[in-house]
Amino acid sequence: MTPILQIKNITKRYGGLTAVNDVSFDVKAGEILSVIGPNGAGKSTLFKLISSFVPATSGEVLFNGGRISSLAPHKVAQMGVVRTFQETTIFRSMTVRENIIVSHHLRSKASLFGFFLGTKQAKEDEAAFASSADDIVDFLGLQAIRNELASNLPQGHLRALGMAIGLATDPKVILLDEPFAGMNHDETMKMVGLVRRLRDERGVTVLLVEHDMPAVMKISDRIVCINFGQKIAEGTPQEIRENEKVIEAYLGSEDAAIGM
Amino acid sequence: YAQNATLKIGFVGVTSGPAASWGVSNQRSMETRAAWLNELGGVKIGDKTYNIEIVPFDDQKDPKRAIAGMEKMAQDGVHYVVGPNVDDGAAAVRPVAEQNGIMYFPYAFPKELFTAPASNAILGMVANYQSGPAIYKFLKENKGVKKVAFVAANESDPLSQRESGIAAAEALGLEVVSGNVTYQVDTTDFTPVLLPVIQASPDLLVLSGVSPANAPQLIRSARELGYTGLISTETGQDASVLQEGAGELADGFISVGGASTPELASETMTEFVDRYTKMFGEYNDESNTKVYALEYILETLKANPAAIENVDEFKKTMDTFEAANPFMKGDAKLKYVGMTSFGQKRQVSVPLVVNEYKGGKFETLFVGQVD
Amino acid sequence: MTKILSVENVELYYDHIYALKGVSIDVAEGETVALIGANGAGKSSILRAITGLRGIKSGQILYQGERLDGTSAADVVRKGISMVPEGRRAFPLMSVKDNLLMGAFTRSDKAEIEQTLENVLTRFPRLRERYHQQASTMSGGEQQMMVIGRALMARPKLLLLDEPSLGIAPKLVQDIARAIVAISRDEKVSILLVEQNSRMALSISNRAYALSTGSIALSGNSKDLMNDDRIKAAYLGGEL
Amino acid sequence: MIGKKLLGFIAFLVVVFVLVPLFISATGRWDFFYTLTSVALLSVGAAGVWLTFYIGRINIGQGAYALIGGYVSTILVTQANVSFWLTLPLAGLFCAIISVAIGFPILRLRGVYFAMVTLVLTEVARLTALALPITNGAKGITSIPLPGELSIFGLTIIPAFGTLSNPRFGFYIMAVLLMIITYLVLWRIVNSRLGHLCRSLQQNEELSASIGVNTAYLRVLAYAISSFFGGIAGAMFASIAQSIYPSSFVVADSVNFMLYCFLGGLGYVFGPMLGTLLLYFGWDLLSIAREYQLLIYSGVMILLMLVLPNGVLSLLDKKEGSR
Amino acid sequence: MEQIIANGLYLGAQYALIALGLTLIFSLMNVLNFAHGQMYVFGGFVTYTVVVQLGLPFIVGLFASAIVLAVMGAAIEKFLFAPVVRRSKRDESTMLLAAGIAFFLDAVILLFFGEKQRGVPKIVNGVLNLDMRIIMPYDRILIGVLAILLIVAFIAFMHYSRTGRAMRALAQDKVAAQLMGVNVSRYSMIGFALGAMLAGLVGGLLVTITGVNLGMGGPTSVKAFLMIMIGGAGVISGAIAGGFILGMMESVGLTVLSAYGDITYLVIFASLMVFLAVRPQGLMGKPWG
Ligand SMILES: Nc1ncnc2c1ncn2[C@@H]1O[C@H](COP(=O)(O)OP(=O)(O)OP(=O)(O)O)[C@@H](O)[C@H]1O
Ligand SMILES: Nc1ncnc2c1ncn2[C@@H]1O[C@H](COP(=O)(O)OP(=O)(O)OP(=O)(O)O)[C@@H](O)[C@H]1O
Ligand SMILES: [Mg+2]
Ligand SMILES: [Mg+2]
Repeated sequence: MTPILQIKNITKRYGGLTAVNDVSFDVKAGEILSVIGPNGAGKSTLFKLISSFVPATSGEVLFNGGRISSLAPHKVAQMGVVRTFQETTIFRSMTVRENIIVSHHLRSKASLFGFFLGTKQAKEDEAAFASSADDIVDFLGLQAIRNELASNLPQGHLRALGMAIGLATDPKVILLDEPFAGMNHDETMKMVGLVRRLRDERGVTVLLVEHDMPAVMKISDRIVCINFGQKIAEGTPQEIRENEKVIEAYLGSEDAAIGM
Repeated sequence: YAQNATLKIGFVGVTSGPAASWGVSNQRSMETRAAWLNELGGVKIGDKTYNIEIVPFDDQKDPKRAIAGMEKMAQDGVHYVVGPNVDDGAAAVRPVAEQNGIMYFPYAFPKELFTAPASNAILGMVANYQSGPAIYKFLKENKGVKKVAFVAANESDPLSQRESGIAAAEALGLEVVSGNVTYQVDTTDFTPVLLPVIQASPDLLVLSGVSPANAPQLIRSARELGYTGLISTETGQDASVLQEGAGELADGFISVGGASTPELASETMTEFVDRYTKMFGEYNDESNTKVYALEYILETLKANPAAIENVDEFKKTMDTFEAANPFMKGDAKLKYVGMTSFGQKRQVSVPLVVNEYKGGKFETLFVGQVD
Repeated sequence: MTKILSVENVELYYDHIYALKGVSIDVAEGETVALIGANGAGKSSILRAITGLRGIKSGQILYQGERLDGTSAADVVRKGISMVPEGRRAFPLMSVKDNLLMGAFTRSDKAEIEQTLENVLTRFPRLRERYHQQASTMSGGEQQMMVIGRALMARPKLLLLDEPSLGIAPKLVQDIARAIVAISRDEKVSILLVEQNSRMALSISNRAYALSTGSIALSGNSKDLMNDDRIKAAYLGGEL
Repeated sequence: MIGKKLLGFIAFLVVVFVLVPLFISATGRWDFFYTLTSVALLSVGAAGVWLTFYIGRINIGQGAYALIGGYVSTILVTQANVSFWLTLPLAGLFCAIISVAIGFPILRLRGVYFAMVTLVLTEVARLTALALPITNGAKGITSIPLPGELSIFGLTIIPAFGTLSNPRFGFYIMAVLLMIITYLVLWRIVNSRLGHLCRSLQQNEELSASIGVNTAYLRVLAYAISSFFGGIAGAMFASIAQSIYPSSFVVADSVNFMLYCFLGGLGYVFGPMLGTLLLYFGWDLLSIAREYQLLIYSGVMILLMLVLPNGVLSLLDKKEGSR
Repeated sequence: MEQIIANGLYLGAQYALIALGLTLIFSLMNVLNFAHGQMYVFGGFVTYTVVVQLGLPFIVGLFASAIVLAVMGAAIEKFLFAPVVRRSKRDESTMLLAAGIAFFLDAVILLFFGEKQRGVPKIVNGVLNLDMRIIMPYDRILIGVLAILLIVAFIAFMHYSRTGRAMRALAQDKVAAQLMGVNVSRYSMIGFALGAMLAGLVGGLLVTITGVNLGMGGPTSVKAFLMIMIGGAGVISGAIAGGFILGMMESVGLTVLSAYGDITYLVIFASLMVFLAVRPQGLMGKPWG
């Protein structure tokens, strides 16, 4: 079967600096693939390219064999490729539940005007969104804070909410940018479990960027490591852990220690 | 004089914000005159004596506000209002004025305000399409003017005054060498504005509807560009402003003024100027014309006391009304005119005094009459 | 050795986020102390608390024996504490020169400033080459050196470094590490070094604290910690 | 909950359609009719500005659309003698269309940049009106006939204003009606999905794109609706003044529309309505202060800003956390 | 042709000076100072009062304007903007404040200085006339030169003085600036004062040529906004570029387009809108910070 995502020689330049440099890899349907690399390596940029939030300088991204780079972001989202943000990005002055409900936009059958008039269809949609939102709340264990204003949430919860927003769009592929950042160990492990269930129960393919090695090693089927915009390694957690290049680039090399 | 009844006269115009100068001199001349009359014991109309009370309303040069102002006047039972100061305001208040039987004296020139069916507006000064031709004619005959150029601010009133000015000039067989150069009111340097105009080498440069603020700068730039011909305008100007703004470069500048040049001003006028200056610190020559409206209202009411509550009476009286003009020497008369321009008497007959600026003050060039 | 800085069970909040849960650390005169921990552990928060960029909820901070908490950031600098903030924060539209001079903002004596400037330029020859270049056009490594130099321009007694290796190529990381060592040796400054690259941090510091979600998990002599399995594990995929 | 809202609404209707007229005829303050008419119409325009704020844009261009709307209606009435009541929606529509054309490029701008472009737009509108022949340039268009009667299948819905003993009352009723409809629409938008999406746009355009919202389309839509409101407000004013000039709506008006929103509170649907009422009436009441009118007026405005930086309605927040 | 350029330069110089103050304030506190034009007018009236009413030399008037406006600016920042910026949910809210201040100054100016146009007599007489190719009165040249000198002085100040550096730092990165020991609130105030002072100085300079009246405030603000939008808000070089560009556009536009009647400014404004639509962040691109 063809991979659900194919990244082909994608490159992104910002003026002089090349944030992503000729990166290629495939993502199989239903796998969890992590992208690791030092700060500034180009991970987030890579995600922006896949979700076509920024136009690629060269190269392309295929989704189920069809080209999605150079489509408008909302189009890509409609097709089912949805990203969450590195900085905890949520609608700050909405409650958790409102955040999730509004994010159901893509599922609405009624037109905007229909919603304005409050047609039957619109009412049905709203009802559907509400119940689905509650499912997501339960799924992520956010019941306690469903009616909190998002701006009042602690870091960990913001991450979860960010994912909830992603889920609400009913994605086929979800790109999570540092979903565990700012979470303590237990939170992280809980989240790891959720991401797994996301894949197992909802059949969502997961791509994630993360600095938290333990989590990455635990969760990933495969790992891609990039440095200075280039892919330097790809493989199972085991392979990556032993890969010299990775240790050199990301984990600080031995002689850096001995050097003094 | 407590026992006197009070007669309310309204003023609706702009007395604050950027355009304040339009209305301030207006309101102040009314207040000066009112205070003066009250001090003399009030005004005897019919068998009653009244203290004059001025009811001002600041419309911020916004026609929508002007309507509200007129409504307020109607509310306060005011039947005689001075203002508004600009075309759009004057046009906007018309429905209200006619609805509520209010006579008003706008300082705006659109003819439809004064021609039938309109009947409540009275032009409080000489319109540029009346003074213009007179001035051009005079200059054509006495100064040999052949080629005329017009400049105007990029605003309603000046532009429409320019159009009528051009028409008048052409009617006189003058050649209009430049007629479509405009400037923004906030222009800080008129050299680029005037450059093309001067290059058309006219021998008369008309500043259509120029505000006292812009006049000195325009004159100055024109002269500095080496222009030697005549410069004139049909709007009232202020000598001290010209003095400060353009100095001797303003000499020879021709403008329309009220009756306060030494040759014409009566004692009453000189005293009025003194009182005004005492009350508000500084006189404003624009008031020379603006002092008249109130005078006309009161004199006409004296002539027909019934008009106090009923403007139809006022209208009747207008056709025959005549009274002495206190502000001018000699036997000048206050009467209503405008037959030629409007087909009905809907204009106060202020002398068409054409002044020439010289060394800090105005000298009368000639005095005309509007009929 | 006398303490130059001691942070005593400090608690710090960001609105609802409980970032520091009673942290205590101290730095002695002339010593280099490392502070390691994962993203969001609270490392930067500690520095923000010290420099007064962020008020603390409870606890206290002592600098040379006197209360420091509650002092405004500007005054903290005057007291002799300089910080190299997270993510460099060079002044992008200023030349290297101006960036460095900003570092000496709190000082007035021209001659002495010139002197320090000279020292910094000799320490980082790269900056002399780029003296008039606009900061934003320099590579991350160069910028990092520049902001360290900028901090030195204030002639601090205590230098706070927040992740100087962040987003920097391994080779450059070594240069910077050397620079830090040299600085603590020549300038007689005490250094509090926050790092993700724990290996580097441990190798150049005397003592170290490991921070985990807002509280100290481990502390001790750097050499020992270096060989501590838990530390190893934590950063190569074990668990803390 | 709904019941409470409904009661409030009915109460409002009673006030504006019964109590206010009664009060006026009782006290004989007939001038209030026009004052309230202006407030109603201005708050219609302000509602539009508020909607653009709602998608996170500072709109200082509403005066332009009011002017355009005024001219469209006037020209249709005077030159094609279309019924005024028909020109009202047409004026709005025309503005909406124009605003789509203008909006597409400029809505990409944010913050002060958008604010400034819209400010310039007001000036452009004025200068265009001065330059075009159809607008009769500087002379403006005067002696516009009062609205004629509106009848469907012979039965009269609105009598010809010319025949009314008191057109002011007619205009009052129409203006208030417009205002109510406008705010119902606004309220509906805000409380329907459309509004939620607008808010999502205001809070984070990137994120709303990532949940599949066509942000560009939504922005233009909101802006078009906003301009529609501006257009009809302008049309009504032109017909009340029975005249229109290029200077009928200027930069000052655009700024005022914006101020009404700020003063009322950007976070509240009825903010602009209250803001308009306060500022407009405030000015009228202060006319007793004569030459100090503007001084006091602006002084109070500054004080309000210091005490309630988030608008008058933010007083409510202290009590219940209402939005 | 030369004439057009000369006019453009003269206009540009004074415009740039106005825009500089505005952009400085904007870059430091992200406040769009609606009252900038009124400050400019106020400065003009102060100079007028000192020179014409009190009969003191022109230069004294200039200094008076500078000082009065600087003090006014400082006060406005400290007591009005700073608190509101601190407490309001959305930073646009400062716009209401700024507009309020603009109205307030309008009122104050009317009460203090009256409704009339004011002007200071020419400080130097005579006109430079290169056989009708360039005609420039000497006082205009003098003012133009002074304006350019002021611009240069300002740039020098921002680049080489300690205070100037601090303000640039503040505009580029508040936190980092604090870490260098810069007292944010103090320098925001200084910045605002400086911006207001510039406005006042231009007013003082132009009162000898253009004169001043309270009507000029609002339109001047709008023009100043245009300039910083053209150049890129918050960027000094942008403000200067914007000023000179607008000056040139007016000078050229008025000459070239005058043939086509009243559309000169329509064309200028419309083309500016188009320009901003295609280049949203203005010429000099990235705003500070
Ligand atoms: N809009 C932009 N303009 C210029 N350069 C950019 C832009 N966005 C990112 N970059 C540069 O591209 C490089 C990669 O950035 P990116 O955010 O992808 O790194 P990352 O791998 O996500 O780092 P981190 O782990 O810190 O998130 C960095 O050097 C960054 O400075
Ligand atoms: N300005 C802020 N507002 C809200 N939360 C914040 C803010 N700054 C930090 N936090 C949160 O406080 C916690 C500690 O942040 P801090 O920056 O100290 O972590 P850190 O150890 O420096 O992480 P990193 O290694 O990524 O710099 C994190 O959960 C972070 O999300
Ligand atoms: Mg990233
Ligand atoms: Mg940190």
